[in-house]
Amino acid sequence: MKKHSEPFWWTLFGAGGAVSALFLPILIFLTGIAFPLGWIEVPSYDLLQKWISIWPARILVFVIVSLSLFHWAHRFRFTLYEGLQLQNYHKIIAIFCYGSAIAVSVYSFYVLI
Amino acid sequence: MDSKKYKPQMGIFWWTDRWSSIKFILRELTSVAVAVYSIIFLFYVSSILQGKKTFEEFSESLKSPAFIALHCFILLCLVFHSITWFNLAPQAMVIKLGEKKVPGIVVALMNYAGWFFISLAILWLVTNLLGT
Amino acid sequence: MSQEKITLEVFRFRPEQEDNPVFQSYEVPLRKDWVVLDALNYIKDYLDGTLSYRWSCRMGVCGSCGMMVNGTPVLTCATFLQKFAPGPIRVEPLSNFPVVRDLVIEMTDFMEKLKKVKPWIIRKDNQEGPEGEFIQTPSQLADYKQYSMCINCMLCYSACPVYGLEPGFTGPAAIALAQRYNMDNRDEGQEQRMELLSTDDGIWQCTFVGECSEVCPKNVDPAGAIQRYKVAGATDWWKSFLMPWAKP
Amino acid sequence: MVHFKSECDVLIIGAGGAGLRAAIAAAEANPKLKIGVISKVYPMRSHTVSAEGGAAAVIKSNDSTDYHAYDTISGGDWMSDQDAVEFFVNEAPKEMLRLEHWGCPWSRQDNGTVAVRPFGGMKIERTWFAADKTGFHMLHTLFQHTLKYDQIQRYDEFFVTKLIVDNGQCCGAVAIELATGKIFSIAAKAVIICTGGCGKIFPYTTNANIKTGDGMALAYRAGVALKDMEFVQYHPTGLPFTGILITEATRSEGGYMLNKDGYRYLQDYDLGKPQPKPVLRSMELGPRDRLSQAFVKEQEKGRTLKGAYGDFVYLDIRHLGEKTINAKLPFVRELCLKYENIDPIKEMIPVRPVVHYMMGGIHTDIDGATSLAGLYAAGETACVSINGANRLGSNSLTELLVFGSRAGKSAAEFASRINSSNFSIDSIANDEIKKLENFFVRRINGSEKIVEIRKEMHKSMEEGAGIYRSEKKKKKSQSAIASLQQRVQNISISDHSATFNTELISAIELSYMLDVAEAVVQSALQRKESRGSHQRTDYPKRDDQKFLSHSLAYRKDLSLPEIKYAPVTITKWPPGERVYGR
Repeated sequence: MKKHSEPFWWTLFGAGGAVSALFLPILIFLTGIAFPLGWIEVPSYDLLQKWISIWPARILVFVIVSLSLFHWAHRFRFTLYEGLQLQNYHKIIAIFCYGSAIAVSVYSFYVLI
Repeated sequence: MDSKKYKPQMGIFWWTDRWSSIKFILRELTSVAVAVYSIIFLFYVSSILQGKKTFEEFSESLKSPAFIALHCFILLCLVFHSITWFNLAPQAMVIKLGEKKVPGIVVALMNYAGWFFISLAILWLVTNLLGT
Repeated sequence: MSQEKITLEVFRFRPEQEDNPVFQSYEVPLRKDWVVLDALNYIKDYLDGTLSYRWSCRMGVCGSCGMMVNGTPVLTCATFLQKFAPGPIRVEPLSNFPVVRDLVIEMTDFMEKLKKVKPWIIRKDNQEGPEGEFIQTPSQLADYKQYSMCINCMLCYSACPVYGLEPGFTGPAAIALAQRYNMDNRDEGQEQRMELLSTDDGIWQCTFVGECSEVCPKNVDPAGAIQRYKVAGATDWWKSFLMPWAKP
Repeated sequence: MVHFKSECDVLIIGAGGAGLRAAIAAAEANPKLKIGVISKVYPMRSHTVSAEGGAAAVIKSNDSTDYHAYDTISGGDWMSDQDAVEFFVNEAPKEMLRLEHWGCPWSRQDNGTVAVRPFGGMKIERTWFAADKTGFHMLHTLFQHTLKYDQIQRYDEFFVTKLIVDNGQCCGAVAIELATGKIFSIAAKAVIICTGGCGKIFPYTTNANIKTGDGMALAYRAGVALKDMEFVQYHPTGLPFTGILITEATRSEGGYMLNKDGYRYLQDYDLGKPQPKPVLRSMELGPRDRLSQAFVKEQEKGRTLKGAYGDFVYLDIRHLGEKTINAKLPFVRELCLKYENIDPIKEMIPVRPVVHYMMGGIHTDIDGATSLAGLYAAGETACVSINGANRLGSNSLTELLVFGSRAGKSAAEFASRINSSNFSIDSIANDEIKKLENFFVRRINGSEKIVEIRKEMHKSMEEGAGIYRSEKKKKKSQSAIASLQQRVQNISISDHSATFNTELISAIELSYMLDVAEAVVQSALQRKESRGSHQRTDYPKRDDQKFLSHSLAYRKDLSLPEIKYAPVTITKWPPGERVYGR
């Protein structure tokens, strides 16, 4: 079968879509709204530190962050093609989208692991 | 010799013509919210890793009204993302139990249930394990 | 007795007369049991014999009378006038296709795409099949039945912005048809079709706008067919990536 | 006007079920032949698509081809040629299996074998079905299968105006390409006409707009006889305004026909006694002609209902329940909801007899060959004849496979025998082009409107060639049609463009319809007996002494068609009484 990169990006997009749909709303509700407004008490720093020091937690964070980014990269790429009719620049757009996702993922890998 | 044909062109803002296309573009643009928040979340976690001081400073800055407003907006986008994502799931996922096809609504409900339990688990973790 | 009337604003394009389309208004009787197609036939018979459009069965199965009515692709034989009262009703040719004349669109591109996906039973041994019938249980029939209901009316192409922007895109009906054969237990051509459809013009261009399934008069759900195709395509890809030695 | 040229070995006119089946058969008979398929609509728009109920073929062990033959012959009131019927019933299962192998989604039994349902006039259930969209699935399966053959070349949306006949042989056709208005001559070694019937000569019909008898008229004009044209099948259950067909499967699943008093009136017409469950060859499962005739009798007794589009009775399927209706009759429900705004689960369906099928057609032999060398015909447009005086429900879909295939094979063999075409096609084509050109020019002065002539034709066909006929009414229709033939010469066409000129096509179709209508009326006038679908109030009995024979209508240029007769072939089943419900 002819090798084609599209299935690879689409898998990451799909996985990212699912992960972000499942995890991100509650996370943003906590870190972005409930904690800052004091609706829910922020766990102590020590506890958070303890949590994040365990490997599975860090891997989970990495997975959520990087897959979400790939979800964005793929979707945004097609939004630019269609919404703004930039199909002619498809190479540059693809490099920009997936490139950014890869770059931030590498950075998060460095930070977390 | 062939007679000429009229070739309609789609305008650059074609998606403003119909409510369904606007909804489509909005759905696609939620991916920006996903990316923005995943980066914020990455900073949040990395601030924990960088020490108590950094974390507290970062937490403090999140209290600014601008940040809260931004987060509210992103939350709205993310909820829209989750709902549209789960609603489309049954079309892509056809599950068969033996001879029978699982109805689409069941597949969608399974997704919603997953969303609900993950959210509840995280909430429970944060509130009940507080201080232990 | 004075009769209720409704106005139709009909898209006219006569290549021998004009460079750009115009709209022409016609007033027709508004009858309870009349569909948009009945109104067009009334115009053709009594008001203007030069109006051109396609139609045939008037029972929603031949697929020839698809048009844009007030901006939405519909079968005009299945769309009551009453729904749009007091009007006016705007009738245009299906969007995303070149227009030959008036409400008649050019559909050779669509016909080529149908052929491209090899919509026939492919057997690996090239033999036609068993002596008697193939065994196919009602459940196996149900696996593909929905995708076999397509009447080729092309409303889905007209609702698909991807097709509008990238005319090379194989498009909803043709991909659903490929899926119809893929999911038929008598067929063994999945591999051949996957190869055809994993190219640049195939399944990966679809961004799941979902409008194709919304407008489909026969509930074929081409959008779903394409997503399922993508899942299968991605699975094949990872299989051949992770286990290149294993024949799919 | 410029003359465009194209050529192929076998040219098939019409791309419905019969045409596509013929194309495949021809391609398989000789893969070297170039097969042309010409149609005024894209193949999947053909009217085969509208057939609902199913296709008959013996497959179950309790059935036999003799039973199928007997049902067909008695259904046809002994007018069928029995050698053709025997060939037909033997080929039917093979053809149906072939279609199964090509992917047709036949409805199945739990064990995965093909399911069958009963149909009107059948001794044993043998109708294969794909829910209630059998024709749709068959047509799409055939069409998709033809895409496999590169030697099949289609001329989509080409309208044939004339058969080219030279030296006593059919050697092509002249056609207009709709999209451009270009006129083509297409040379061929053999031509097969598969253009379907001509229900559109009547006002209320299940037939699509395209069914204007084009092929019948083309052959008729080329000197070939139209056979048994007086036999016109009314389907007892059409929707009143649109004529949309409500399939016989509603009755085989157990639907009731009720008059205005809610009474199952068929019991009064020698069709058996009402039972709660459907009984084969009885009551609602009687043959179509008898059911349509019973409607007229009820109407005369004032026991039908009055509606905006004439009288009607009810078809009641409410007692079948939502589950059965959704599983076995989904299209019926969809049609009622979308076109009549009623839900058959809760309401009764208003129905009336509507013209459905032409038993008659182009006179062919068992190979599909006509009297003109090189010209073949199959499907509804042809008359082999297996349908006799009344077609058995669900034989027509099978017929187009069996005889489509047979005609395709015969035509391919004929074409393979001919070395090169030594015909003066060009001069004949040029004549036709001049004629068309003339038509284009002269139309400006025309004063007759298409719609008026069409309406008058409808009126006189309904009056003179309806379910019950008489000498007086027929004579009136005959002169009406003759005068319309004159008037159509002076038709006015307002559309002057070459691009997709549907008005021009309608005008030519109208002239085709008048030719066919003339043959129907004349054949009916001369058959002084009642048989099957041909019922005369002035001759109410069947007359085997004088009329156990096929009528053959030959076109005459300036006078009425000439009717000749040919014997009916009887092999095993001597004419008997048609018995239903006892």
